Amino acid sequence: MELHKEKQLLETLQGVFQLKSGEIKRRHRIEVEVEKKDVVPLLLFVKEKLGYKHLSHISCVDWIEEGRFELIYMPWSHQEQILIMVKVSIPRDAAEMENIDMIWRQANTYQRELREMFGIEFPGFVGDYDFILEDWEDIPPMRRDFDTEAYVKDHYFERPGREDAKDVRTEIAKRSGEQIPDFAKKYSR
Amino acid sequence: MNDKNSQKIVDVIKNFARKHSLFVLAYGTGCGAIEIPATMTSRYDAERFGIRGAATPRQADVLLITGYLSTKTLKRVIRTYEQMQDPKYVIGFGSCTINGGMYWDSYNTIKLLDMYLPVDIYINGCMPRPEAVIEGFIGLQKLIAAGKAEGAKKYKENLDWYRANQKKVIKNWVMPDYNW
Amino acid sequence: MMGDIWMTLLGVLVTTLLAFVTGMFYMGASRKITARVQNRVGPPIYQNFLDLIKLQAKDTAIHHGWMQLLGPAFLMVSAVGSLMFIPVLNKGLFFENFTADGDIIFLLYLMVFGSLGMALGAGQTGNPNSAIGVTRGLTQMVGFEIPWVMAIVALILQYHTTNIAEILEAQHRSGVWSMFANPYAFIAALLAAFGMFRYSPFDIVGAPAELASGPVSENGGKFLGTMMSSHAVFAFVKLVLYVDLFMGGADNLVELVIKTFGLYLIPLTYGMVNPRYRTEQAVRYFYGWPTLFGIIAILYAVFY
Amino acid sequence: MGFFNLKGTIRPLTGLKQFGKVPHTIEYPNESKEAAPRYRGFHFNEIEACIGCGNCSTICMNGAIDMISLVEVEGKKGDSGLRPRVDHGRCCWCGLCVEVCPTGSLALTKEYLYVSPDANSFLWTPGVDNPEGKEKISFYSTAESSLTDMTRVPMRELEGMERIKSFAEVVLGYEEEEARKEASRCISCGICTEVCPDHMHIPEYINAIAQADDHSAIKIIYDNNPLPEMCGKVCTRRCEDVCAVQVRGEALAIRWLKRYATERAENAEMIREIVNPEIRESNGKKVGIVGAGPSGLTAAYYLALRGYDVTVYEGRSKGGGMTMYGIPKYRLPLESLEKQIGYMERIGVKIKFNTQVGKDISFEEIYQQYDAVFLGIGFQKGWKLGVPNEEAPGVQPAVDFLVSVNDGQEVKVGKKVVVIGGGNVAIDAARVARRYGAEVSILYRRRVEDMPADWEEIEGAEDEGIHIIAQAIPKQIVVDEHGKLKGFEYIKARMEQDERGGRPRPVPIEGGETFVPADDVMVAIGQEADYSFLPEEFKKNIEISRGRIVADPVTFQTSDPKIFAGGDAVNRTADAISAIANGFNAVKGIDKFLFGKEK
Amino acid sequence: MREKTTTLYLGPQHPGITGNMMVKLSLKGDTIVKAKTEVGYLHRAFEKLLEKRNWLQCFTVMCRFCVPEPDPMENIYARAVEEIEGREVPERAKYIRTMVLELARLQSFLLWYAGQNGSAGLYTVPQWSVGDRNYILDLFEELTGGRIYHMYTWPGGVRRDLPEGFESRVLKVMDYIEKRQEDYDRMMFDNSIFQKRAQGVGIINKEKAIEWGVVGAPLRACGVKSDIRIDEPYEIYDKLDFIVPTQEGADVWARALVRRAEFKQSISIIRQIIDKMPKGEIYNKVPNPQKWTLPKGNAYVRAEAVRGEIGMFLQSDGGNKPRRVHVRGAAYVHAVSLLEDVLVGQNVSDVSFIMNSLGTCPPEIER
Repeated sequence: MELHKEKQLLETLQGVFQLKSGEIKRRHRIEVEVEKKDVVPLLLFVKEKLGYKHLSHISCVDWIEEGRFELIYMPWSHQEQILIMVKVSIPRDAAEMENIDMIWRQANTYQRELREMFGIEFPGFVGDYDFILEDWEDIPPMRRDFDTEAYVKDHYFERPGREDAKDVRTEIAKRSGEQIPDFAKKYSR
Repeated sequence: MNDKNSQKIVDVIKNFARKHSLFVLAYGTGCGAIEIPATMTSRYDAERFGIRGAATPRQADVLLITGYLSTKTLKRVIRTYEQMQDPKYVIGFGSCTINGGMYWDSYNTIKLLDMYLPVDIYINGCMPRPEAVIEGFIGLQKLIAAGKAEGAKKYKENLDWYRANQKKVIKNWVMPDYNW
Repeated sequence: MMGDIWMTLLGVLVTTLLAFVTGMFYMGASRKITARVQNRVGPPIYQNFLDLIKLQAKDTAIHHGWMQLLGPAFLMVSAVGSLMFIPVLNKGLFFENFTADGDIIFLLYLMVFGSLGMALGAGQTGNPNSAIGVTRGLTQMVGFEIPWVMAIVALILQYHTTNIAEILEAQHRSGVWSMFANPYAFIAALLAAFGMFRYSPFDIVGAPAELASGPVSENGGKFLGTMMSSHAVFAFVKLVLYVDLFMGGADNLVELVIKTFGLYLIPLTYGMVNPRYRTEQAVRYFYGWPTLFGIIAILYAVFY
Repeated sequence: MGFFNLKGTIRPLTGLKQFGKVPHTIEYPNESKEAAPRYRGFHFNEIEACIGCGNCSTICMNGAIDMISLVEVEGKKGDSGLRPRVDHGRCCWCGLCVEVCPTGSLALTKEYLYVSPDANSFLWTPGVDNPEGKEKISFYSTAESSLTDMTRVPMRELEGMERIKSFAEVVLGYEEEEARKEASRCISCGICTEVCPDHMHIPEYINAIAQADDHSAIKIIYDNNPLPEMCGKVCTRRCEDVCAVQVRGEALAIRWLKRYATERAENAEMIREIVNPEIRESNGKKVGIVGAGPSGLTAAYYLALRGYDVTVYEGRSKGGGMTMYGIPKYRLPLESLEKQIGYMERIGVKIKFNTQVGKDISFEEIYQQYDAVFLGIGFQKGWKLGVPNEEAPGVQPAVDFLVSVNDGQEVKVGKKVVVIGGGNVAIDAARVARRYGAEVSILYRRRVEDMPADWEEIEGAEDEGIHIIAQAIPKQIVVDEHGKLKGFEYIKARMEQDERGGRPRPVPIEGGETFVPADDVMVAIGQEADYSFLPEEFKKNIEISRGRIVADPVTFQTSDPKIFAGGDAVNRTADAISAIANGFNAVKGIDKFLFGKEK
Repeated sequence: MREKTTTLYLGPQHPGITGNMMVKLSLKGDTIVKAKTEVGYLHRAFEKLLEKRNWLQCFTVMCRFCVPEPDPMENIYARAVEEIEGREVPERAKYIRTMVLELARLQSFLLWYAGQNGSAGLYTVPQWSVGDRNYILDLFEELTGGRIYHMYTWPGGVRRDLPEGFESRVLKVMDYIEKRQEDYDRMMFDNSIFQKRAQGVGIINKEKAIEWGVVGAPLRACGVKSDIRIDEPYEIYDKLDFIVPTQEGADVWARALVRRAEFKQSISIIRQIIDKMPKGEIYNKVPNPQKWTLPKGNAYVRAEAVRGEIGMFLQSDGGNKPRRVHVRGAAYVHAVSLLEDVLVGQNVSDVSFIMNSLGTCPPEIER
């Protein structure tokens, strides 16, 4: 009984679409991964046919090592009480994704943010470029290769008076004459 | 009367009135703004000290910077500050105004408020309790009574320096000149 | 002759000062009372004086034109001017001023004059908040003027005079205050007074939550100070006018204070417990019950 | 709504009744409500209790806490001498610094008021700048609530009665899971490294273990210790005495973690693959080393890595010195030593076993043959007790007993054995004797808690049924008329406080003579070096004081510039890790001596 | 009527704006013909910062996401971490957490009372309700050591156990607040002027609400019975007895009624919790925070705040820091595009009124 509805939904989706993976995470949650071309049909299908009317969230993860962005769409059904996490990977450079703000109006806001923070373009999508940031010139800040600390050092001031801070580990090493080899340093805190 | 440390009797009266009538600009620039209602309302009632809200910068005496300032807000805050009329005071509220606070490595907030605006007094805390806020106002009152709250004068005198700092973070500078 | 002028000037000065001080203390008291209702201590009763000194001590380094400078002055002139034509006490010596010529219709114009000057001044600041505030103010004025004028017309009809002093006189002669002689007129005027004092629910003009502070948005420092003092005087003017018209005036200062303050409490307390109307709701309100009472008052005056 | 909403007009007016109520305003500053008993206000740090581990500074995500030196505080062992200073322009009063403080010295107080026109005045040191904060402490951590894990992952061991059946290793070592868990308790302060004679990179290799990177851990360990597996099993681990966690809880099992890491390399070849050290090209210099003990081997290993041609002379058949022959096999199995020595040989260290200097090869020859000589001869001769009848058969130094057992010689152990002494050697001898089926008693002058042996060893001995007689001053060895050993007589003692402030001294109780029967008496009250191999002229050249070779504490050069020395024969602490440290430092000394500078 | 429109900038410095954001209004007379929101004044780049903080350090940041109601954020972070790691939470901790959530709801409701009335010009209720809110904050201070930023609910449980006699003090405050509710009722719900202001204003009908992803009280005010606490019960909500109030009006008034009913429900929930509170552990301790790693995986966890559904997407890459934390605030949907749409055709006087009823909270939008 427990996960009956979830199982049924997963089976339905598997029947209609080619899922790269599908998993019941727990009650109220299933996670599927699809190809980019299947995203819009799948979202339309769950919304129109299955009643997943409420778009809870759109998130994005930057897997910089693998050169891809992972977008996660999360529609929720008020009736079924299941949230589907639809994962899709898109290449990181020249990132582009289909616009879905005609399916869900609030996707507009999410897409504005994704465009600004990750630099993902949504062709055919209308919305101001400046959303949260103003006159931003650097790379989109939520990308993992954007180094916020370096940016802070470049642009802002730091209050002086803290230069006498010492690191406990190096202080002790200095006192005892210990030489920490370079390869060990990455394991220092 | 030539003694610089003693104030003229007129100044004493003026400063006494200033000290007991602080109009605070209602501008919640950061999360510290949540303790302002608590300070202003019945439980702590800052109006006992003549502290009350002012809706527009023209009427305000005190600009509370309630915490962090994003660069986008900084631009508006500078504009707001410059619209205020002398004598005007700035209170830095919480850790973030002193040295960045918990946003010390954020790319979008300024760290040292006194590089951009002249701060008369800082209140420590994250966020400061209403008692601390009142304590801050009392501190400001003391400064005013002593005639030492001269942030606005400092700002006018070092305008170039402040401008240079401000322009360092605000890229698109379209603002009228400050000429009073 | 010279002595008369000096005497008159002294009278003007003393009256204005009285109006100002009383008005300021009333405002202070109102803040204190409001505070108590709101479960808090509130500022000292003389707080407004401190505010005023502070505002006057503030720099006013910028203005948007002569009209803005004149606005508060207009308001002040209108307030003091109105005061001159209203008998403060029934048998006052100093405070008679020009009350002999206190024509109520003239007074109506004089009182509006200040608001219009204010409006022009605010209009020149170029602040959209001020502009919208002014529009609202004028709209609302049109609203409360109707029952107010109706009430006055009723009085005029009832006592067959437009002179305030004579209306006062008539009340004394009959021994019945007009608020009992024509209660409908009093109610209509009182309801209109809610609008006149601009406390809630009719404070949309300067509603901070929508318009910053409306017409005064751009006015700080001395402007605001002047406005504050003229408001104090104006409040006193209105209160005395009500007392004169409907409550038979006052024989001495104590009676005056009791009557005016009692009257003052009505819009104040009503304002404390009510949110504000939107402009059109306010106007609709004034065209409702108050106007109805106004009509009844006129009919009553005519047929009684 | 209707025509006229009477209720809607009148009801709000009833709210005016609040006018009559007393305002609930707190008229601060005339009256003030005290902050809650748990309030998170400004910091307070008890300067004396703080050990300057810097964990607060690490956890602070605002970078608000700096560790700074203070005039009042001097660094010592187990105390970095640094104290936290808080930048209140950064602090967010989350109190995580309190939650992770291992000593509990850092706390938050009820104080929350600080107003100043000076932006630079928000940087202050808790405890120093607010000494009054002590009375106002509100938010503190207890050992239970602390985020520092105070309990050690228990080490699995053989059962006491199971142990005495064989020489199988008692300690079983951590499983991977356990090791990760234990390693993750480390707060990486590094205070331990100072007391380690060898200054091993403890936080770094523990971190590597915690991150499941055992190979890196091994690599880091071998950076300055070529015999880590031996250390991982028998080290005196002074590091654990100063561990920051030990202040309120159980110290990190640093030794066991090292043991875990080194055991990941199963054989000598694997060690070589993992460590994969950089061996410099031969520099043409030759160094001779006397004694394949820890100090000798260490010197040999690092000299070899630096391109020296190294030869070690060892009188016995196996390497390891006293760690091989002095430590019983249930603590340090043969394989683990052989593995490490095998690895050294792979690196290029030549070891000549069964070559006793002074007998098989003369010291002069070595002296002439090599550019520098390192003496790692150790302490091998047991001290005499100095009581009557010490020459009786059955009385022997415990060291000799251990050596013969470890050398695989046949030993005969009587039914009742008395071991005299309280050090590790005494316990070792006792436990070995126990494994031969004897009933063993240990006699010690002072109290049990004063015994210099490891407490684990003492507990282990008690588990195995060894009887410890404390506060017993040896009087004499009792023999029968044939000179055959009968037993041992001691005097019961009471402890008396030393007037000069030293540790309590045992004072004999009058009439407290007691006799214990014994078939064997082993004396383990200390050892000394045997310099008989040294020719007379060297004995003159090399300064020897109180039985120890005098060597430079940094370079370990003796008064003969060509001769370096290390190990037990040089330093007073007399443990393996000190010996390793001597060897490691002597390498630098030799480098300096031969090339004028360290390479 | 004139064709020319006036442009009015509401904010960022404006007493009527909740928080720090801007609405650019085009007006025809008093009627809004176009509204454009501008946010980003409070962008602190939390989600970027969280990528640099380890799992435990992150928890202290959570409460800063939305200042008026910080606890649900702490809660969803804790639950997301627990879901990824599979960490069990002791029963008592769950009860305490739920109590904290409900107390947070109460104080947030009181703030909402203040905002809703303040924007309507009824300044007495804010003075009362924000003053009364201090009593709840005092409870929080006693329990957590902080007035606003509690930093109390953390992965594995809660930070400290209830102080001695805390339950009775909670109950006392509940009684007080319940009594005060009558006072608010007098001024607000029984007030004919307030009713006139609120009725028929800011209507979001049912179809539109679902279409636009409206959540929380605005959704319930148009008759949809949706509440995360019931739909997807977390902590111990499935063991509690409470109803989800709905209304049909779909306007500001209906939302106010829904919130009023919820306010009462929260008081009753807190009483139930105190009644049922079990004894036992409060904390399943996490390992040394420096070395605490989570397995690779993700979780999306939601909770019901006063403003509506809030959610947190948490992605772990197996390290000791999050790969991505993404917060979905209720205001994110309400106060940007929906607000632009709702405001059209409304009176300019009602902007702040409507914003308050939609639960606008700019720090949550920009993070």
